Amino acid sequence: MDFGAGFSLIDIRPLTPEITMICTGLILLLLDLVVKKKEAIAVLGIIGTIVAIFATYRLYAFNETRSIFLEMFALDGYANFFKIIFYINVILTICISFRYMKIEKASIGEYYALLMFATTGMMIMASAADLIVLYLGLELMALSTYILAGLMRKQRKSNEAALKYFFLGAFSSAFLLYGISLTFGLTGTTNIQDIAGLVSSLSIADNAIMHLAVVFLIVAFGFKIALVPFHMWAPDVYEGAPTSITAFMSVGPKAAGFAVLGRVLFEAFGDMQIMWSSILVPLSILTMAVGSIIALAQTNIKRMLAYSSVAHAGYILLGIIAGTTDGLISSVNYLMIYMFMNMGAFAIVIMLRSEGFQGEELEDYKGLAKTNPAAAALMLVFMFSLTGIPPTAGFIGKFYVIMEAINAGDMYLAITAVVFSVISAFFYLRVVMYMYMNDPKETVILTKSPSMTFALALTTVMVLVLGVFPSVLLNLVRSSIIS
Amino acid sequence: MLVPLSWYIILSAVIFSIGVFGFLARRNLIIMFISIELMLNSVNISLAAFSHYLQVMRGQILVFFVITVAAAEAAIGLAILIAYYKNNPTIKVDEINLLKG
Amino acid sequence: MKYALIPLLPFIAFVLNIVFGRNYIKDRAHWIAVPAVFGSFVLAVSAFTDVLSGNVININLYSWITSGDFHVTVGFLIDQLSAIMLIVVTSISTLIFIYSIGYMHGDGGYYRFFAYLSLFVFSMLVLVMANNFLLMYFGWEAVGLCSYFLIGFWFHKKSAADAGKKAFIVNRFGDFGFGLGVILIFLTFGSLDYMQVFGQAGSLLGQTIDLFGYDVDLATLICLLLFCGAVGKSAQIPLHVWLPDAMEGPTPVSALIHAATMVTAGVFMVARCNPLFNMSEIAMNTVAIVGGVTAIFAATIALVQNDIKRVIAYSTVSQLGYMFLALGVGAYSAGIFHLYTHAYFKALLFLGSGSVIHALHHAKHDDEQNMQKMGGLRKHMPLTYRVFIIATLSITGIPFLAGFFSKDEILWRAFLGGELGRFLWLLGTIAALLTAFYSWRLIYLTFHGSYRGGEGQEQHIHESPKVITVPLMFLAFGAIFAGYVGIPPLFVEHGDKIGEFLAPVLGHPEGHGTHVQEFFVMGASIFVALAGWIVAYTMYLKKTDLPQKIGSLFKPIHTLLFNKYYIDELYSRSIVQPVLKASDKIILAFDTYVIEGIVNGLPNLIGLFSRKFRTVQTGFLANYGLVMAFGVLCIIGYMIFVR
Amino acid sequence: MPGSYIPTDYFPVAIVILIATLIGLGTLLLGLVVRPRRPYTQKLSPYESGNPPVGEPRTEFSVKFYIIAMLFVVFDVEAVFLYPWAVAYDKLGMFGFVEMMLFIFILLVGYVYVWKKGAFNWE
Repeated sequence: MDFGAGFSLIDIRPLTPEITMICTGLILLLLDLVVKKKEAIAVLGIIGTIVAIFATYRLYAFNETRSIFLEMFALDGYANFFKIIFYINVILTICISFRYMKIEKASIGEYYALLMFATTGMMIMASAADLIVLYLGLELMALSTYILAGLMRKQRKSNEAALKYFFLGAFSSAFLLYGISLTFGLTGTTNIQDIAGLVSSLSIADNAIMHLAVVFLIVAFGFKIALVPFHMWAPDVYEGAPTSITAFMSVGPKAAGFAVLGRVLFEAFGDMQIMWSSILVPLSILTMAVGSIIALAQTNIKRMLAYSSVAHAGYILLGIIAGTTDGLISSVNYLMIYMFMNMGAFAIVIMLRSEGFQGEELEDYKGLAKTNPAAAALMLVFMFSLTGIPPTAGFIGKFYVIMEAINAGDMYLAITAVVFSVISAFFYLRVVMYMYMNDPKETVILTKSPSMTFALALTTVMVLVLGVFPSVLLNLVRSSIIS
Repeated sequence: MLVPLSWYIILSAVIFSIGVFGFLARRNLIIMFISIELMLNSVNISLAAFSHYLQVMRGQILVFFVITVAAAEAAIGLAILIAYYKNNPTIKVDEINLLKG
Repeated sequence: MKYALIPLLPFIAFVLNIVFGRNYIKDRAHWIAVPAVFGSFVLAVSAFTDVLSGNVININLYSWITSGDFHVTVGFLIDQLSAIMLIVVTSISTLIFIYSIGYMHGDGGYYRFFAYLSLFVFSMLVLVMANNFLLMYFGWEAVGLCSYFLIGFWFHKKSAADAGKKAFIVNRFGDFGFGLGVILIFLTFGSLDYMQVFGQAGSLLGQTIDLFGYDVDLATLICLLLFCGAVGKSAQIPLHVWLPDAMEGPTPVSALIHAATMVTAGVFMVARCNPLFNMSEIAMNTVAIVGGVTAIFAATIALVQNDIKRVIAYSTVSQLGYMFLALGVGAYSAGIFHLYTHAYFKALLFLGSGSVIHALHHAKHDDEQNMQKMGGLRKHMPLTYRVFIIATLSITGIPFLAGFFSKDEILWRAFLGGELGRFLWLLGTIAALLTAFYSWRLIYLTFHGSYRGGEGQEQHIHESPKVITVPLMFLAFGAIFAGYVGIPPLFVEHGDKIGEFLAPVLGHPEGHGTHVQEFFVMGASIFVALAGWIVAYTMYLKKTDLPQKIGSLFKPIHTLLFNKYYIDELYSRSIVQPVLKASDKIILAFDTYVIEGIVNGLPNLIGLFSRKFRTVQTGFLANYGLVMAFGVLCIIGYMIFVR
Repeated sequence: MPGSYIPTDYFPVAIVILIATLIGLGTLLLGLVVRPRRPYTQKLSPYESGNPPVGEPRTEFSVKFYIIAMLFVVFDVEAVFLYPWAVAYDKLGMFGFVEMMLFIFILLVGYVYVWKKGAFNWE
């Protein structure tokens, strides 16, 4: 195997966004040693991300397909679209953590550096055209988020969250590796596109070992996107981790997990669609059920949102199960919308946290509309959107995935989704009811900052605009994926 | 002394299963951690065996990466354990359930 | 495409005011809102001229949702009907916005007021311009929401907050029906687009639907459901109770929303759906009867009310009744014509009363809306007095003012409408008599006689500032001349410009009568207008003790009318109280069983599972690993045994 | 040679390991056999430079050892990439060189970070 012929320095060009992010992370790490004002580091992190966005935008046409390093790393519309989700996710996370990390007394430069590294990991995952690269990206993301979850070293909850996340994460990545190893053993390659060709040319689509490999891969990705029964970490980790990280984790790794799930299942194992969708159907039903039902009994809003995030993974899965390009489009569309509404909801949760006030209990939301009408109104928008009430974006997201399930002939799946969607309304609207119909127990002082205002403005505007003009996003997704 | 591929794969599967069992059955975090390492290394065995059998380098490349990632994972895992241990004087997994429900 | 800006401009004003109002714009809110509505008005005029030159604009701006065969589009239809509505809405809005600068000056929620008002104008314009039922439904709900916000604008006042809630709840009944109607339309026609639905309206003939075992005529069902919405929104019997209470809102709101525009949405909607209503005789008759009965019913209540705004509110309900009467007898254009003239003179009445209230408020009057405590304001507020006279002449149907033409057209069309029509004509004419009486009563109590308010207030009463009076003059101009677009053919050949203009959308009314009949109808209405005037003049200016005597003579009737036929009490007793008010316990029960029931009760059932299931999440790492491994095993088992 | 995998190249290594083990064990066994055994209390006590022994012989290691060990593991294992790179250096050429410099640079940043954070300071 001749490496020399395959590589040249020009190959590095498509990697510019990732390199930018990594370099930003490294610079932040070093600056942390000398700079006292951590806000400066955060701002630099945002600037670095913007440079990376610019790189993604300018590099090639948005949906032009390129692959480098012996086709191990692909740059296409699919990857680019996911990268945009990750960029916005990390920027929003930084915006909502400014004041918060200070209150938690965890305002350290590493925090921002690790956010950069984790985002890079996700970007590599989205671009991975080879299972090796996929594994590396996944680990880069996972290792960074393990640390982020345990960032508040003095708090037992945070310790425990990191511990659980780490152990279960490592456990699941062993499954991923085993799946990769079996795939490699059967096909002799790790390249995702080549696997597809070999699966059909070697006619191993019905091979039991091949099925086992796919099962293991689904298990590992299912862990990242918190599919039941691989979701057990999610509630504990979401509750224990710093809230800004919970927000980050509830979107980034989930989206990255869907990115690789979509790419691997659609590209590598497209021929085995009947097999993997038959596995995903019960998983998706379970996920929606467990997420929506257990969320009802929660009293901690972070935990409730964790279960809600589990339930949403179930809805997003509907598009994947459909197995069509339109299905994939609807899932990706949902992910983008989900990011905005979820980040918005977490932003409000973070605003409630102030010196000496945890603000994580549902009870704390009682009478918020009287003490802080603006915040309550925004929370109402996000809760409506998470429930899926028009004209918010959440409705659009749900509408399309459910429509795709119907188009794919999974009528019962669509009905299940609607039923659990209605059930989920109970716990989302309970927050609204607490805010608007109860009297405040104590005056909640919100922790405001300009960056928080920006994050809230962006998420609210997007939730409403995408609810009214859904085709803008949908066309973007479509043009990205069909390329 | 011919060792067929299937032996390697069976060895790998057995070690992987031992790892899974260890992770599930043991109550000491360090042992659980070692079990995970066992699982990773079982994969390494199968990857190396496949790679040699198929005469494709990719498997071995992945082995390299797995080893390094496992090292990084070990470092982070230990760091998390130490941070945990500083606040909670136990590494018995049965005593860790502050977060539940 | 530029016409998309017509609703968009007020929307932009809303966004700017609501986002930046509190911290940056504050009391400069009108600098954003007024130019925005004025811009809409200019564009509306341009749209109108466009339509006048024969263009009908029907554009789909974009598809909101597209999935397979299922399309939901956002698009505008500007035809003759919506063009007239656009002119009415934007012109009145512009004037009222300007008026509000003066009226709301110094109010704590100044920016909020303009924000909501702009949002209302946006919603109303969407409702009017929509080219499909879903968008209209959106506008329909949105205007209701804005009205709710604006009625309860002074939310610290309990009566205002209650009135807001009442409007909201009463409208729920109507909107529920309307929503069902829209769904039924979609199920029947497979589309919500006006053009497609109305194009297939003919196919409704003879179709029936099985409803609880009865065969119900489909067209009748759809139309009655839609009409439910109109009854709620336009405050017709029996859902009229919210409108008088809605007067708790600021007066510009009463003028714009509860007189000129939103309440006429029901009329507009029925007119818009005329191809459907034409399919059902029963529905048409229902509309006509509800309208006619409301017209006379509300007028009788207005006779004895003392709150100046309530009198005008009941007058509005009554005039809306006229409009429905017209629609019901198939004279759609007459209904719209009256809608159009009514908007001017009724807005004028409200704003005039606002001017009076404003003046009294500044004079520290403690009961600033009670007419019994007014009197003699003529000399202090000559301009307001004059515009009031104009509006009153117009509403009572004195010849050659706006109200005369439109009301006469309605009564004439009713007269031609068979036996039912004759009956309705009689109701309408009697209502006209009552209208004349209570309108002049209002004038005499307020502006004539001597001041009956508190000591030392009178010298503080001054004419309102220019920013208030100038819009009044514009409206007065409208109240005089707006009717000249619909001169009866009796006077001028082809004088009924508006009817001809609207004919492509609304069709020509049926029925022809002789000139003699027409003169008779006209003469009758002029006669009752003058009669009502003279009676009021005698009772309230010449023999001021007469009302007292009559009141005590017909005490039961007076009490009945004064208490608005006890409708509120009836509802309260029969519907609200048994459920809500029987005791505090039931409120508590309502909270626990209805509200909590929706939010907690059913969830409690699921919550039971939930609490059971959540114990699976033990918090122990080993169990989590076990669940994961078990999951993997299950999937593998499923692969082996099931597939 | 499909079907089987015999790492013949590593036979010398195996032989070396075998011989080394045998020699180590052999000498120990030899000593055990030939040396005289006359134990008494003082002789059995642990040798602490002639002073009487203090405290438990088994003490917990400071957590600092773990930190150093962790850092060692991380930096040590990265050598795994240096070796194949060195072997294939001729083929990879400039590209490989730049890549490796980048790799080492990233490691260096980590090193500087750890150093400045004081992880190497014993106190």
